[in-house]
Amino acid sequence: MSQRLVNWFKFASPASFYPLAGKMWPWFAALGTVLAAVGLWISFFVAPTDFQQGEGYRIIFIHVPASWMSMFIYCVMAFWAAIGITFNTRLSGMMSSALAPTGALFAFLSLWTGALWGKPMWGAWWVWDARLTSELILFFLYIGYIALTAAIDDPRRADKAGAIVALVGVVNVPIIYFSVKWWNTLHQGASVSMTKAPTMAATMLWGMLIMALAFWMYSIAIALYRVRAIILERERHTTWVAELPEMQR
Amino acid sequence: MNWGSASEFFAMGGYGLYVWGSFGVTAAALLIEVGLVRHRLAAVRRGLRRELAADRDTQD
Amino acid sequence: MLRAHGLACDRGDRRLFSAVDLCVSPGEWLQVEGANGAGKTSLLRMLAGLSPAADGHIEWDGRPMGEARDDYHARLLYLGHAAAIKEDLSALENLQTAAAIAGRPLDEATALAALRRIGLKGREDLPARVLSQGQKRRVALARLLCSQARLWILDEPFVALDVAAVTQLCGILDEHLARGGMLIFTSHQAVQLAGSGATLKLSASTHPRAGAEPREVAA
Amino acid sequence: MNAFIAIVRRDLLLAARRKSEVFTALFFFMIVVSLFPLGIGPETAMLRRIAPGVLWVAALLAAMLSLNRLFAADHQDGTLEQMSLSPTPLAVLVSGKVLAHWLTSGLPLVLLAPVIGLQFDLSARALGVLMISLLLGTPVLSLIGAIGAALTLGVRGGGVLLSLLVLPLYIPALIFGAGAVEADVAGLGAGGHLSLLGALLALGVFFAPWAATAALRIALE
Repeated sequence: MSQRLVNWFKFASPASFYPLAGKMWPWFAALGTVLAAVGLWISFFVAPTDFQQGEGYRIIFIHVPASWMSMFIYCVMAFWAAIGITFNTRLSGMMSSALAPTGALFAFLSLWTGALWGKPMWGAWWVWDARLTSELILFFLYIGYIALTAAIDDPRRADKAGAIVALVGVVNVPIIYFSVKWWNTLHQGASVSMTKAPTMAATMLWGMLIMALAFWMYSIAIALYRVRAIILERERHTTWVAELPEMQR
Repeated sequence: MNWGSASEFFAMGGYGLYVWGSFGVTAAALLIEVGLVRHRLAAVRRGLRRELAADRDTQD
Repeated sequence: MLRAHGLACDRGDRRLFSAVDLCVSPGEWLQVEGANGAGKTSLLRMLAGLSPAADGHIEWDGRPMGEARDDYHARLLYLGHAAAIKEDLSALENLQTAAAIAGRPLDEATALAALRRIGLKGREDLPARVLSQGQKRRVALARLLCSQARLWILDEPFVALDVAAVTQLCGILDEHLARGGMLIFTSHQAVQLAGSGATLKLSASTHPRAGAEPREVAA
Repeated sequence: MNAFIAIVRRDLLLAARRKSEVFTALFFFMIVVSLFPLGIGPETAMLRRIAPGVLWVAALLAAMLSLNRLFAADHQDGTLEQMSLSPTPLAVLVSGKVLAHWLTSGLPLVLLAPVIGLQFDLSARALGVLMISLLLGTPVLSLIGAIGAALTLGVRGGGVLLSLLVLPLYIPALIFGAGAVEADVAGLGAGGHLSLLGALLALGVFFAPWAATAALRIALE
């Protein structure tokens, strides 16, 4: 047991994670590209035209996966935050801050594609639907995390403060979602039901799942790539950085 | 196959602006993100190499 | 008894000091010296348990600080650079709330007596904002008179005090030591104190991993 | 417990010595609320409809105003250090500070709201529900705000950052608080909303001091 713990903590040290991340990210990037190609092929050439929404519905092949990823990444950030607070590992804070911009990007894309889908379908760029509203708030939470960690100069302090924000946020996301949903049902008149066609074709589901997997692989790859930059920025003055092969030229 | 011709494909049954606006912005955003991170990593490495080279010079 | 071994302190990328050993037993004092930026305040905050040490460990009465923390804080009085004086409260109110926060409420008579002894007679009810710098310092030092803490950690207690006040403070410190109290303080000036004591000199180091020489400070 | 009471008493005393700060927040609340009829128009039916939301949003902003100073002064003059060295757990002392903050910023709003509500032609019954919703909801604002205030302590641009962090978290309180009054006006009964607000309050009392304490420890290191 203790042996296994020691191994985990070995990988949790930036010095050994830096080369590991360097070896791993190209694989995830390649996998992501292949999945994206398959996903796009399904979304445009396999999935049939929707009899109600015409071709416009094809936006959901990125809209839904982007929303899923934005929520999932926040949970992963909270997971790293909890690890960081419990075990006081340096790497977990770096992982959280490497994930945050990507999560914010997916939240933004979800809002953007949601608006572009909503305009032809409901005739409005924006409706105060529970999902859209909570996605917007999730985007604000990401921005808050990024702004706070950027405003604190000492990286260790920034990590700890960010960890608290991430954990407080993850407790609040479901509360916010249900409160907005409730608020929405109370104001029935103003809202448009966003429920999709009752029977979702299997090809549509597959397309969304594969696109979600592609986004997932992309997120892992970009987070590993970014964490390498973060590790170098923070460990600038250590001997292991000075001894890296790419620093010898 | 859903599409008879390339122009039909780009028109997206009249929803071209919305569909390509979504897929295009997503693709652009992801590419920009990759570019920014590449730039960040390269900048850190460049700065570090300079620092280390300066250290070596002073030691010699 | 407070004992520390191999303490180190980092600030940013720099290691301020390392391998600092110290030991203070009842009736003993320890003066921490060093140039500006050598880490005197950092060491004191570390010993008070306000900030974690980058390396090394601290023991209180033979128990590691992690498990002795509650008992330690119940017996510790720490006065930092900022004296925790509220400008809008009177000297008396300041003294009483500080004691209540520290878990040892003071009745008004004891508090008034302490303020009188420290030389604030007639100024007990003035808001701290109208007091001079030295008088504000005295309000903080009045806490020493009411304290039953075994260990006092004082950061620059002599700053902003006139000669008479310095003598008086030395007397208070001597009394504390004579009662079997312990004292750790920083000061730029040489101070004559009763009881046995030692001086710990912190030397600032610019190299990341080099630090102060390990030194034994014990009676 | 003694230390808890001492903290509450001291903060109330300090607020009493600086009355202007308390009154600034109150007048801010009144002015913001009075601006809405001027911006939207004086039709009574419309005002009655927007009143709960307007009052709640104004209460939220007024609560934000005083959050900046919740821990800043204590941090600056070293009191926070003394608090963290107290044998009483820091979370208990933080709860005391939050209670004092609510007593000086939230409670006055609760008492003032019915008077302001008259500007919007709310019925006596709706005013009662409004007061209860503020009574349950404003402590939640102080509790969540304490986390934000602790996190932004000593941080560059702390004030704006604080709003960015805290306002999204205020949304559930806003929805249930304003919703309670609306539901009552619509004849649906405010019970559900109010019990959800109570649940938020219970959750906040339980978790917020703990989170704020963890954040304060970061600032103290």
